[in-house]
Amino acid sequence: MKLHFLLFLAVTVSVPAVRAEQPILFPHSTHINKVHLKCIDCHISADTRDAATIPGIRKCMLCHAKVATDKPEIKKLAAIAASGREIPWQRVYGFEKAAAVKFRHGPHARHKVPCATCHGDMPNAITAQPLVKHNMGTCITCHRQNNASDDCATCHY
Amino acid sequence: MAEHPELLPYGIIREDLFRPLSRAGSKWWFTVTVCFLLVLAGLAAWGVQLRDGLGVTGLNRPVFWGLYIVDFVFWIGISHAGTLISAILRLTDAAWRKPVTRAAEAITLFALMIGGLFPIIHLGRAWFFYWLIPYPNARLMWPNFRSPLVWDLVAILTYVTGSAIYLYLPLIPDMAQLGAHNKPWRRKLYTTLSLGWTGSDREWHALEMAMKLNAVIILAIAISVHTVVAWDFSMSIAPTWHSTMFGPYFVVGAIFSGIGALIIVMATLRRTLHLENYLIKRHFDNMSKLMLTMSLLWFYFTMSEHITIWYGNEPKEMGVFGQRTRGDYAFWFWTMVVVNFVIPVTLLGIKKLRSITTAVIASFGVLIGMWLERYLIVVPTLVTPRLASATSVYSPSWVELMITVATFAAMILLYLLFARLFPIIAVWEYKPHSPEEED
Amino acid sequence: MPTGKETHTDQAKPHRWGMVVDLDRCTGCEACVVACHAENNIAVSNPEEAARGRVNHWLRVDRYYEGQFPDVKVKYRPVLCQHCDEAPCEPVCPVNATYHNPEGLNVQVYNRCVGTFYCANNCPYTVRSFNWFDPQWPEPMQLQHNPDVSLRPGGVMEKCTFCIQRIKRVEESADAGSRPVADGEVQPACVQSCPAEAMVFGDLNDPDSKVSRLAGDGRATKLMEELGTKPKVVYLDRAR
Amino acid sequence: MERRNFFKILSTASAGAVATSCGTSTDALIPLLVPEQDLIPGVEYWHPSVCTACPSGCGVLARVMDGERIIERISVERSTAGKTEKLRQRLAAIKKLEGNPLDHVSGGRLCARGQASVQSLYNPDRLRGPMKRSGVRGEATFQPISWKQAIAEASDQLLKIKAEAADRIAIVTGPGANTRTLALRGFAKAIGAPEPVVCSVASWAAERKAAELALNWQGLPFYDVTNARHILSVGADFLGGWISPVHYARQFGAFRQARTEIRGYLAHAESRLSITASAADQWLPLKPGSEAQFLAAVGRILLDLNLAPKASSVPAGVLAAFRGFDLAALIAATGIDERRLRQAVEQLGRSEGPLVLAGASSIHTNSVDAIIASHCVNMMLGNIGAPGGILPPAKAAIEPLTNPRFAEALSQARAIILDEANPLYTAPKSAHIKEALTKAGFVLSFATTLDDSAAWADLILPAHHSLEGELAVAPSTASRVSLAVGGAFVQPLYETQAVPATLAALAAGMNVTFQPATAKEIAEPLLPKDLPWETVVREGGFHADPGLPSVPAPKSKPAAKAVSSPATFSVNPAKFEGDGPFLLQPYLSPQLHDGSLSNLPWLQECPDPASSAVWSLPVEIDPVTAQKLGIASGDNVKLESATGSITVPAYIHPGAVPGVLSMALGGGHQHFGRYASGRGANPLEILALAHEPATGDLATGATRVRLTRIGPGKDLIQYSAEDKEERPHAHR
Amino acid sequence: MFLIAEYRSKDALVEALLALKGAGLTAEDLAVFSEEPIEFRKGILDRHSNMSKAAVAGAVTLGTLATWFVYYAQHNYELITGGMPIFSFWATGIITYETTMLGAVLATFFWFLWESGLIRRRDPEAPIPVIGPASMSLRVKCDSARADSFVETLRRTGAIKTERRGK
Repeated sequence: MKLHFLLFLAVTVSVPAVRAEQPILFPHSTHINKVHLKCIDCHISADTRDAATIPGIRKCMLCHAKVATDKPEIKKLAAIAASGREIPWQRVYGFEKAAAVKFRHGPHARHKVPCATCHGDMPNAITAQPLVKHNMGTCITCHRQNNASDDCATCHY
Repeated sequence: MAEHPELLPYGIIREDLFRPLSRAGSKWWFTVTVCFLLVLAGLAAWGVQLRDGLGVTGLNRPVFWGLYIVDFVFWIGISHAGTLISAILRLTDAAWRKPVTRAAEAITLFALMIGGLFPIIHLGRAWFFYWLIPYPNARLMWPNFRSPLVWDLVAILTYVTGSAIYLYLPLIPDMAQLGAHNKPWRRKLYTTLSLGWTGSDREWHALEMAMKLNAVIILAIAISVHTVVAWDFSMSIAPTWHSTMFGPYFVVGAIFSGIGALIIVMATLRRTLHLENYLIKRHFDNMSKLMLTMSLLWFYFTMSEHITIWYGNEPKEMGVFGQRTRGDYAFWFWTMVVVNFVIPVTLLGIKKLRSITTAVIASFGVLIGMWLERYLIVVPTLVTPRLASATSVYSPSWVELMITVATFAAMILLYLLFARLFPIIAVWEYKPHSPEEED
Repeated sequence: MPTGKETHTDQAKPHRWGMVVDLDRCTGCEACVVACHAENNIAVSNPEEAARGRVNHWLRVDRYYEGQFPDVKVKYRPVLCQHCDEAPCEPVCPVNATYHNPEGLNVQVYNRCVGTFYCANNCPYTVRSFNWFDPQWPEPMQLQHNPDVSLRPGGVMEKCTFCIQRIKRVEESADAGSRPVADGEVQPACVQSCPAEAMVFGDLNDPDSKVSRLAGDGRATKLMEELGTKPKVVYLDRAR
Repeated sequence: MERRNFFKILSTASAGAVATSCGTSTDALIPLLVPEQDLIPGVEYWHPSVCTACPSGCGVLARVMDGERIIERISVERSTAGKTEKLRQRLAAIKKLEGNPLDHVSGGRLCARGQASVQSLYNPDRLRGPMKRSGVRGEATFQPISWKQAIAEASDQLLKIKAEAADRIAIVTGPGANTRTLALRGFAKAIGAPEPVVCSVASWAAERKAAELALNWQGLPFYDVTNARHILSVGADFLGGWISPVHYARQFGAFRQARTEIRGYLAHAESRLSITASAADQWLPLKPGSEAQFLAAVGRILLDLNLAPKASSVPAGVLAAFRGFDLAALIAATGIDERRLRQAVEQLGRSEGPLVLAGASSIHTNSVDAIIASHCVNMMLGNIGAPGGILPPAKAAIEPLTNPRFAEALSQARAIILDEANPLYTAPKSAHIKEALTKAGFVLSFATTLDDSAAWADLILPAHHSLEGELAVAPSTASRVSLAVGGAFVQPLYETQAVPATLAALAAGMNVTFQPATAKEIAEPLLPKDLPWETVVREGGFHADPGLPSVPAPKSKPAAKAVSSPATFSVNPAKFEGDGPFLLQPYLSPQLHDGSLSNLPWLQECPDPASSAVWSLPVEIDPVTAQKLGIASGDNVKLESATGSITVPAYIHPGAVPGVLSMALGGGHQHFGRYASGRGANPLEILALAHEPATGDLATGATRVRLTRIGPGKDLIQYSAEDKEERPHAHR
Repeated sequence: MFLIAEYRSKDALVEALLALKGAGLTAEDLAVFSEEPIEFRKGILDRHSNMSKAAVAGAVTLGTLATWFVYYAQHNYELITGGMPIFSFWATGIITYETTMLGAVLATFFWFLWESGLIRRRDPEAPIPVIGPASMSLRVKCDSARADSFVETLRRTGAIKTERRGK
């Protein structure tokens, strides 16, 4: 089994990460370490629902209508908010359509999988980046280690 | 003199057999061009299929297998011409085999290369065919080794490897001799491929040893390969496919069609390469007898297969049986019986009628008949599924036909190229025998 | 021979999903057919493809006429994947795209499928259907797509899943509430739609479930049971 | 039905955050700010609504989740201002309809047509906004126009015509009883136009009329199939296309297998092997139009055998009429073997819970006679108002429109308003609809998709899909006061408008006071005090308990004024028009209904239960006739009546009644989107203009036709061609 | 020191070989070159071969490896299909068989390359005689001290041409 894990690491490590260009340099670190927000304060349904959700611009503006309005990134934010649009965040993790895979945050949160397992050290990161490389091997290995089902139909249907 | 080509002066033999390598007529170029264009057209058709999806074929529910699988089984069958026949002849040390073996072995390799493509062509997502191969991957998944298709993959890979080696080994001494060719690229090709053959007795000894061993092994592989192909069908529970007899039935059919192909190839080589002194009537006579035997065997199996279905009178099987013998496929079924049995037995069984021409005619018939046999195994069963409501009809689309035609063209093309690059008859095997050693 | 996999997890799956179709109730109205399409994002073909036998239904209603006028009888039988315990389609798949899961479902993993068609050929019920082309959904038809069900690309096999997405939803909500899945809580789309309530779905492992009780009915038969496929769809014959 | 499903009904009121796009690709399209703020990807909401695929009024639950569509709009960004840009828009989308378990009609179940109505909401051929004719009328060339302009133009035109001849404004609609019907009726009244006419082959006028005449009941009688033990159904394909298929199929399931020890027995007499006949334990193939004779014979035999325990409740004159019938002649008229018929009647009479259920799936010139006869037989059996019998209809929450004389109305109309009606398709050529549409001064349509008749409109003001707007529907059959309501819970896809709102706008433009009633206004007077409107909305409607005062008590003794004497109760022979040897019997397709659902690919691809045909519907020919004429399945044949001919594929139906050519409706649309236009043929087209005299309804089964083989064709596409279970290849 | 002698007749060659062996040379010191294989009776120029053993060893190795691999792979991701067991020798038999055969083929081939000396020049200094059609060359490896006597032997047995090479 260990041999296998190494094999898949060898395969995956060689894949370069695609860095997404985010429209605003959102510092997760500031919000978490300084403002002491929790992940689910913004990603509100990450612990219960399928999708974690990304907060809408109005949520940002709840604070940033007043807070730190002079910073350049916040100005960008305000400009977008004024245009009545949403922030065109780039997706960081996602499955290809052809992968036919269903990932649900809820069960993972319920079974106390830390966010960092899949999302990496976001609390110290600036903007959302794929800090952890995901592929089927990642899921399977974790599932096996945690005695979760590795039945294909757990995710593929 | 012509009765014993091996008694010809060695120098003449060499010259005769090496001559085709250096001379190409306009006919050769014409045929190569036509075949090449046909192969291109086939590739284009495949391109269309890859782009649009398998919907461009005539397949439907429930006829999920069609021409591609028919072609697959047919070509794998043809591949038995070679190695199997050559191995049998080599092991029995039939002296007349010498001009036949390499021609036969080449058929095997090319037919396998072509036949092996079909399972990929017929895939819904052909670009993922490598998922059948067990290799460590990020998905931590392995193929299902219980599937006959994985057996097929292993069997065909083994057979291709074995056949290639089996064809290659006796080519080494010939290529060593051709190393002195006047064209530089050819010289390089031949010397590289001959691996520095010196002609020492140690090499000869090892070669003969390897050939003998390989002949035994390849025989075992060849039989297993077509058995496994047969099991693709008989492992399923579709009516009339689920037959314990399919293994030997397919092997017999394969050898049968293989001989047909070989006779045609031999006759063509004889005519076009002017090898009348080497491929003599005795060869055709012997091959005809072999084919006659296989025809009788084939008939025995076919009858045995069908009479058990008829007698058993199991409704679902009778549906297929009825389709074949008096339904939509009756014409083709009876055509098959005629060309596979009536014609060969008449033409080759009656000594007076047996000649090179009749052998070729019978062979063409057998090729058609054996192709039909595969069609009649694959399609009528699928159009007559167990639940009547799922019944359907099947007629191949232009894409399937084009690809089928292209594979025949590819076979001819490969063969023409091979015959231009390598002596089609093993020259060194015409070693001067002293009369007392002659059997 | 073992028939179930011993999972190396501590989540023992207690369910074994099965269905009962009461042919005495079934009217052949085909509500289930459309319900299945609506639930499972099944591609719609077109007349040309339909004429070539390329219509995809995960669930079809077989119809057979018996007898001569005026004593004609019609037999309707909804045929869906029977989720055989020993499914002939499964061992033949070279890439394990179809296999048996711990809950007794015959699963088709679309993204693993390479399209050998072997499973479909080996299915005695002919319930597998193939995506001959990439399915087309003219705008805005995609709005109807059920996000719980994958959209299958061209070149892969598909079939009835017993609406596994619904099973998953219920199991998950049961898990979240730390309660067992109640009988009748999971309803595949066909079962839910059937006006005559001819279809019943449930856990065959639970002897008190409605489906288990009905499966023990005297009218119970299984389709082509003689093939040894051990189907999990039970038909209750029409009472005569 | 498990009430558990009810808990799925949630409101979206809970607070949530705006969730941005969860698309699968990382393209740079900017998601719009969506009003559906509470949409969380993967979370489902269930909203009650009503299915309007047919007038049964099934309460449904719509599963709403987030969806995404691409829209084009003019950019407002400074850099790209003025250019059209493609945007991905997130919006609440209906994923599926299920029956509403609280609804008494659907009971949580739904038929194929209901399931498919989502597809009419997301049909790619829906009209995007108001359209104005740009070419010659009937050419179907239109150009977009703004709502403001459209309303102005329409009200101008209507105002002009109203001033000249208000009584020549024809409003044509469907048979439903809903807020839309009510609005049309109110609008007609407000502008002084005559009451809207109904153009439909599924308005069940004969059933209504017969109930009124025989039992003095207003509305469609409610058959308590569940509690019956032995049903003899006559002429009513109640599991297929009759009044409320979901409701009756639910009852049928229970009738068959819900009771321990008791299994309901169904005998079905119809001139077609419909799906009801298929489900029946016994099928009595009637000659078309002989339902009245058959029922008369049933009554007579019951009386003869003393199996009519409540014969005394039948008016004496009627009883005498029954006794006076020439039984032999009646039986001969039905075409059924006498022994078999007598046996069937005896079985019915000896049953502990007999019920006769009659209707007119195929309307004949004597359909009302037949149904009246059935009511009389039920009276004899003591079934009126009894459990397992025939229950009186509740007071309709919304009165349906019943005037079926659309042909007359149209022929003299100066202005025509089309709503939920497609007279060019539903009426035969002989009704001269095309001429009327050509002649009219102004044609206005509220069609959601360009259909055959809307193609002749001057102006199309597309209506919302019924799932997009607020709606209340009175179910077509109910024994309690019922109303199914649906709120607006998804954003309309296009620039469409609900019909009541359009009518209000038109009225305003015409300076007429008219305010359409809302669902709440309709429902509130009917509601018991303890049932607030909010609860009704959340539950998708209400069903008054039988004890409530708003429900009329079942009449113990019907005032059967119409059937009190033999002079008014008669069993007339059905009349047929034309001179061909075959009777054409168009019927409501189990999938496509009356053709109004032909543009839904799910239904087009759902195999026809009779022929397994998809994408086209064949004419069903019996094997003997087919052999005589050399017709094989799939051949093209010509059906020729006195008024026209159509070419259709033939299907050799092993259960077809000899001499009867049945054909399902649904094909033959000239204009109806990409999935229906130009496919198949419409049998209604060649019908003779015969009417059921008591109702004025079009008699759909009264046309004689000639049948000729044209040659092999490719139009019959069957999902499964094999009709027999056993293979033809026997042991030989 | 190498001696090279050309012969035209097989009998003469055989005689030479016998004479040289009689003079104490072993088969290892002798090599015959020809354009076609020459068959010698037993005892004249025997060449020992382990090819069959190699083939068997290759067969057993690959067959066993493949079977083990299948066993491992099937247990690595246990998927039940069609009620079949996770691993069964029945269903794996084909793969075992084919890979066994593949092992034999490959072992034979590589053993051939090895044993024939094609990929392994046994004696890099040894000269390779040029041979023509119908001629045979005999190469003798010997001490230069005894070379003269061997040349004599070769000539006596009918060598057309003799040559000395190397030291």
